[in-house]
Amino acid sequence: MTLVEFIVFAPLLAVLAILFGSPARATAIVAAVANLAAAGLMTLRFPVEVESKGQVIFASSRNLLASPNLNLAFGLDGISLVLVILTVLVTLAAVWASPAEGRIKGNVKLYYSSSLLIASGALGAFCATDLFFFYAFHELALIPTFLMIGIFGSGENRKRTAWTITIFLGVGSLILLAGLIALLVETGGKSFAFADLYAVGDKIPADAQKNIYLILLIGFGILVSLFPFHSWAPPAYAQAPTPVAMLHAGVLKKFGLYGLIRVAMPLLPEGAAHWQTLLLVLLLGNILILGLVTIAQRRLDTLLGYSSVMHMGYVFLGIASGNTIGLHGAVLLMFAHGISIALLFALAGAVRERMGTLDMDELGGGLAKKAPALGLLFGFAAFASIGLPGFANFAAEVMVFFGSFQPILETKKLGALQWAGILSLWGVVISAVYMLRAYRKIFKGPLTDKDAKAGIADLTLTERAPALLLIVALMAVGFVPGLLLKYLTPTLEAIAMSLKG
Amino acid sequence: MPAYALEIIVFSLGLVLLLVDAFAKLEDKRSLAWLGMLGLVVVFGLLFKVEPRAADDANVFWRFYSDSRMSLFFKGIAILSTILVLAMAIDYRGLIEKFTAPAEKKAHPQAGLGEFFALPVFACAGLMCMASATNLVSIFVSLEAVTITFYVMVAYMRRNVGSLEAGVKYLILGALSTGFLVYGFAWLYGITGSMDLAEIGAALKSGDVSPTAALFAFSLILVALGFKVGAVPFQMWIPDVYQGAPTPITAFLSVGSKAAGFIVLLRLSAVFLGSEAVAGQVAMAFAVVAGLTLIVGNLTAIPQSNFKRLLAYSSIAHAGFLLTALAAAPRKLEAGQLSSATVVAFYLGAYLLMTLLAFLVVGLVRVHRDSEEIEAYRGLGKSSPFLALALLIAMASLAGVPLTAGFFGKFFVFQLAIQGGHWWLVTLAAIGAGAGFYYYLKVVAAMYWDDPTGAAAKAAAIPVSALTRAAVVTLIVLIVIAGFAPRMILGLIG
Amino acid sequence: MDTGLTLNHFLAVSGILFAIGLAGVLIRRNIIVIFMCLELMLSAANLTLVAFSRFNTGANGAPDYHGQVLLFFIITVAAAEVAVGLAIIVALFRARETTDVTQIASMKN
Amino acid sequence: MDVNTIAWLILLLPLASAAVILLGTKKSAGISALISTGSVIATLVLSFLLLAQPDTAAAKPLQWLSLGDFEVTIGLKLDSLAQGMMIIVTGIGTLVHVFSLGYMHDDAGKARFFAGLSQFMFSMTGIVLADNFAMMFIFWELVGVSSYILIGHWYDKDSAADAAKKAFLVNRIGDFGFMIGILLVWVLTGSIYFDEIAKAIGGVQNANLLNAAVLLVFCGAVGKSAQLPLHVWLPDAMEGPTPVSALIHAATMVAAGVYMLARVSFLVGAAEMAADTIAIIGGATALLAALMATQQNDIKRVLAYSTLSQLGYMIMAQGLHDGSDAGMFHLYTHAWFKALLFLGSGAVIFACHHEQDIWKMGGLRQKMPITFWTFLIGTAALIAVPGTSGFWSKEAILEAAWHDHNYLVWGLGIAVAFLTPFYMTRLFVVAFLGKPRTKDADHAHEVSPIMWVPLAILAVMAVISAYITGPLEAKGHVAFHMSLTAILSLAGLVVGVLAGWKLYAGCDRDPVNIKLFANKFYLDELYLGIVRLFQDFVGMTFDAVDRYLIEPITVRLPALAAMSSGYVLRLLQVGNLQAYGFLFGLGAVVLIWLIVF
Repeated sequence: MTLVEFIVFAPLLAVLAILFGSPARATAIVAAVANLAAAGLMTLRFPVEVESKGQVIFASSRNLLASPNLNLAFGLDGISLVLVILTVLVTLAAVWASPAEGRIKGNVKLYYSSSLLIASGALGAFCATDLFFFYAFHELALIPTFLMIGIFGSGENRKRTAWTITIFLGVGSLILLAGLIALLVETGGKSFAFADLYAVGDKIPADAQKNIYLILLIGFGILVSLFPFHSWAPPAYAQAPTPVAMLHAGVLKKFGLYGLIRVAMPLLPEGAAHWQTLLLVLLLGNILILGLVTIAQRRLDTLLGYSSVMHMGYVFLGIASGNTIGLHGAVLLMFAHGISIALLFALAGAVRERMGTLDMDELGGGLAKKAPALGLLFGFAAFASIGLPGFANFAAEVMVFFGSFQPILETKKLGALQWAGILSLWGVVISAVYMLRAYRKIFKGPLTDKDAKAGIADLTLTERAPALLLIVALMAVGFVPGLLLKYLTPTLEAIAMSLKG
Repeated sequence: MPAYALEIIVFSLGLVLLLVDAFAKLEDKRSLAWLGMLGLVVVFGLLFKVEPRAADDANVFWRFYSDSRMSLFFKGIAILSTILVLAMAIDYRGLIEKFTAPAEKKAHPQAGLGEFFALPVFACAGLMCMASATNLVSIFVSLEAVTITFYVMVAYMRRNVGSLEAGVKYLILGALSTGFLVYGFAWLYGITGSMDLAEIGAALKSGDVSPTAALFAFSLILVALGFKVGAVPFQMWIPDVYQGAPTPITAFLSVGSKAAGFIVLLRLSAVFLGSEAVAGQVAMAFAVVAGLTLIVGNLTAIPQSNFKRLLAYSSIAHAGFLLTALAAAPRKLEAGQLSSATVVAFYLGAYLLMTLLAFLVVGLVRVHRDSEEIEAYRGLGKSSPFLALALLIAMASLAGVPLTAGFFGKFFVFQLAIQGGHWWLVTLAAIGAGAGFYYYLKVVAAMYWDDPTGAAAKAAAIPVSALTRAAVVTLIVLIVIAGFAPRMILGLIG
Repeated sequence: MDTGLTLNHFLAVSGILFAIGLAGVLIRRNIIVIFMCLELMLSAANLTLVAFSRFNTGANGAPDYHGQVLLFFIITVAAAEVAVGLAIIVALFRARETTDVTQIASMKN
Repeated sequence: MDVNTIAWLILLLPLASAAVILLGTKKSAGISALISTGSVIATLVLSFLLLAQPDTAAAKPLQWLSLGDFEVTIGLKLDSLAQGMMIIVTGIGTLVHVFSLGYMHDDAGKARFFAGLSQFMFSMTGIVLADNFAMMFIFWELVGVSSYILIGHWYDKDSAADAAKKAFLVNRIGDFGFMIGILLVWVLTGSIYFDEIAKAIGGVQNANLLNAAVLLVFCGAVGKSAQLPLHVWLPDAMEGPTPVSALIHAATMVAAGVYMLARVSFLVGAAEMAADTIAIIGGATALLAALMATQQNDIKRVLAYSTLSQLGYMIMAQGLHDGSDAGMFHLYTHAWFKALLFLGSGAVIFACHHEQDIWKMGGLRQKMPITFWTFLIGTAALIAVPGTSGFWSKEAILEAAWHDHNYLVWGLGIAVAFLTPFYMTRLFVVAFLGKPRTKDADHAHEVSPIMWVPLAILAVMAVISAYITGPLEAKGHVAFHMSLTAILSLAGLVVGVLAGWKLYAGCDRDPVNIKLFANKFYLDELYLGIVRLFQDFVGMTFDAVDRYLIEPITVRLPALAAMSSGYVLRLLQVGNLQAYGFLFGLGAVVLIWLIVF
């Protein structure tokens, strides 16, 4: 068993253990810590110089079917490694930030198992080097999410929300599946292995590339909440229990972006070029239209939900630029956004637990007086998410923007990509507006309803730990982006090369 | 041992059960079911010991009998589903007794129970024959043997109006389809001059046969077999019959009967698809029927509130996916490609696992909660977590969630359809599968989201016998393993 | 013996017979009559089989007996079907006291 | 110590101090304050050491981002411009820290306050020493956050919390342009490093794009240095503790825009149209802010508008041909005397129990003699009394405008020269002279030495700084030529002071009432309207579109379609055997017809 296999299956084993009576919270934390350790070990042993396109490290493969060639195959390239680190960090934080067993009203086993299943699904999808399992693992999260929102979600509409996210993502996955199969058929349909796909991928005719890329863009787009396929996301994140919101918004949503970078773009470069303008228009929808929608939100949870959707626009911008800088920015932003949104949801969960609501008008304000640590950590999270230097988000966004201008270094003529970059930059202002407004409304200002808030306690140490873990990760990468970038460069350069044609 | 020995053994087993029931004066007739299961388990084991037909074996059987891997696979499906149906029947016996016990006070309460355990074994023998039939006559006879047995089994609860109504509906429409079948067979025989499928295929291929007549025969046969597998517009019987029949029989119908219907459809369609002159029309017909079936099956399932009826529509929906595979049958198979037949067989294998798992739970809930409405499943996640988990996995697999057996089936079907360029069928299938997420998860939502209401609120956990527990665990494990490694099933097909 | 009858005559008659049977099934309300019409459809098939059997002569001029074999099976199966079918219909009549198929619709939608 | 150590220590000491306070000594305010003050004193010493370095000095860079050709480093440029600016920053920083030890002595958030100051020192140092645009942008943003934290130090006051938010957001708008500008410069010259851009700038062909790029870079300065139309945040920023106003919102941070333009003066010089625009915006800001200052009653706000006005001068200079040095010179002198004025006002406010309305003061001359005299010196420097530092630097700017033949800008500058003495005289007369008008003013007494010693030092600097320009020697020096400009500005001084004296001596309330000026030309209201439009109206509209159009189309409509077709289709299942038979037959006939024909 390789480390990668361990990391994918450890949460599943933990689920089995929980099912057979092992204490849920302890088991989940042990599994998450073990995964973190394994991920750390892999990072240390990951060679920075990876030579060829599609090369993966720690590869393992178990043949399941000879014809067509189907393998339970895992391995890491640079992108996977970064996303695995993201996943294990967020998983640990999510499990940790889950309420203690006594405070969960309902099936404790289900609560913790669901988080672990979502984590395992994400890890499997990021590590798989076989198209089939790449797709299949992602779906592992579908039913746990459905159950968790339906049972433990907050708000009266939680059932409708659970249905919406499940059906929407289910249909999105089906569209994606159709696209992936079409891709498979175009490559001969004999093998699911990424390596085999890359080997024949260049020969797909241009027309087929365009059609398939469009299907994949829509399919992946739905999973990433690309405008206008985003309606499932904000209410789902708002109403999901904290660990699910953290894992879903932080980690799982990155799958679609990962898929675009890892599968769609290298195999369908002409398709990517052909639909670039469409993607630019849609991502501006994410950033500008949904950014303004975010401003109009009156509840912290939907605000965070929309903000998470909005920020996807920047990742898409990096992807649309298709050059090394932009792609690095995109992947780093996936990491940074994942951590920061998970952090925000964790802290929002803490606020909800204390105040019983996340409606900003009802919350009143001045919470920082009663819970200074919560206020401070939320401030960190808010500033991280609006891209303050020192946090990984800033480095990533800067690269995305430089990436969008890089193609005209020679011509010096502004094109669609650059205009999109300029307009997207306005989103930086928008996100500052809504984040600071929320921070101001909830934490700053005079303390209202003093009596009602008399019993509000600050974060306990258990609650602080996951937040600190995430903040440290964000700042470490923010100060030294090279920590992660060095792993990405070989992989992304190869992809950027294939896009150039 | 040649393959046909198995049918003989199973048939004899059925006779033995009848005789024991008649003469042994059993106090508890469950032992009949145990005996039947034991016998079938042995036969299932023998399935792996079958010796292929020797080249010089001129036994008359081989003139209408095939022992291909595919046939053996479908025999396996028949035997397995019969075993599980018998297991279910044991749990279900209370209801059978209630609706069949003789009116006289002194009569044994199980007086009407014996045949309920014997008849499935006969049906199994018929299904096994169908799996191997390669001749119009043997197809017809084995098909009817199965169908008539099912008439009896569906209407078995003779004091229950629902069961009787189901029986009558099945009887009339089944007989109607038989009429179409034999008329079609007559024409097929007439234009090709043979009863043997291989010879018929050769005749059609040769081009001496009028394509119009051939298509006429095909359409009659399609009507009849469409009825058997539940293809739209011949699906009307399915919801009512599934709902009315005793639950183990519903399970049997939806797995065994459907599987047998498909192997016959596969065999016959191969004959027509082999002929250039008619293949286009035949594929078109399949595509139309598949599209209709996908839409009607999946969409009509959405508003259902009775779980058995929902499973009936789901059965129609799955027929839609299977027909899609037939419609998208590649003309020329390339290396590394799965044929339609393989895909259908795999799909049915996976379908067996998940459907029987679902029906196992349905039967138990019917017995202990006295209801088949989805309402009755509220709170099952709390009161009977084991059964709820089993049903959750069954539903996930039926919905086609990856890493379950059901997903691979759908995956292969999509692959065939996309390979064939049938994009509108793909679209309909995607819509159908999307709707599937809704109606399957509806049950899951009831089990886990909702608190039980009414009588169910006070009900204790549903007791699960060791046999049922073993069956449930086995099915769960198989569903998950097949979800990772389809070779488990594909390897059997060959 | 040449009666001037060709295969087409037989096929036409059997086709009409089949259509009559089908129409009966669709139109009549009495379940017993419907059942009889179903038997009529089987007879139509039988007639077709015999006709083909008679006109598909082999090399030696003898009829092709395969068709007649199927015919006998059909007759046998039909008998079994009637036996079972009538039993069910009787049971239903006891329970519902009607033979009108339009009255049998407790399960729907 | 070698240059590397010195430079990196200057940058990192304040960061370390902030981190230590945040992570460790947060609980003990006294120690935190000492750590912070210690670090700034150390950096002041180090900055003096830095003066010994040659103009070409640079510290070994640290790599931050590296992707093939694209590299962003944290590199320290230690030329004389940076050296001089460091003296200003750390010098005033030290004095403000010391002053704060007294001013914030009893504040509950003292530790937080000093951590914020240290963080600001770190960020500001980063801007000063940056050798490339990306690094400058990083610290640019960090400075914004420091300012946010410090303005909102008393965050439980609504006005402070709002002012902090406003400052950050308005700056973000400027940064939006700044970032695009950086990107365009990068595209045009292929580099983000100042040295390389300077080399490549001659080869840039596309004049339009270059103008656009420079103007967009200038947007950053508009935000940070509070120029029109983004000036609105600075007066509100006075909600912060007064030492913060002195350090950040008068002497250093707001000057960052000017410093940045000076840093890239070669860029501005290459873009004619952009340069003209910069000069005009600077001049307009100077004039409008001065007009607004004439009608303010809050002592800090008067000073804030005067800061705006002086910043307008400096920006104006940056847009002038050969004016950059004059602008930097003014920045240098202004930093001292404006810090002095702010700290002086802080002492006044402290003494009057946090009373800021000048009409509620009066008669402080007797109560607080040291503050009075130092404030007088500061005022003299600001209104450019000949001999004080402010006189020399302002003359330099006005001369530069004259020599550039940019008469519009020159005219604006001269007009401001008339207004500045007027409103400063008004402030001084009302606050310090006459009789105490309230109890608070009556009970005021001189502040403790820890607060007045910095005032004294600054007062000295306010006079002599123009004569000891040190590393900035090249930027400006004391030289007087009789010219039209000089005559007019001296006339302005006399007229302004006399008018102020005449109007305000002995008044108890404002005899002049110009609503337009008092209400800042209603610009805040206008902006509030625009923000409302976007935040509330457009946001709500899109929200409604999202909620009632996109969501239904993508979610509810398909769901409804599937559900309703399900309900329709189930109606086909009538349950009647005859109907089934009929459908069966119909289906069979249609299918046969379809297949056969």
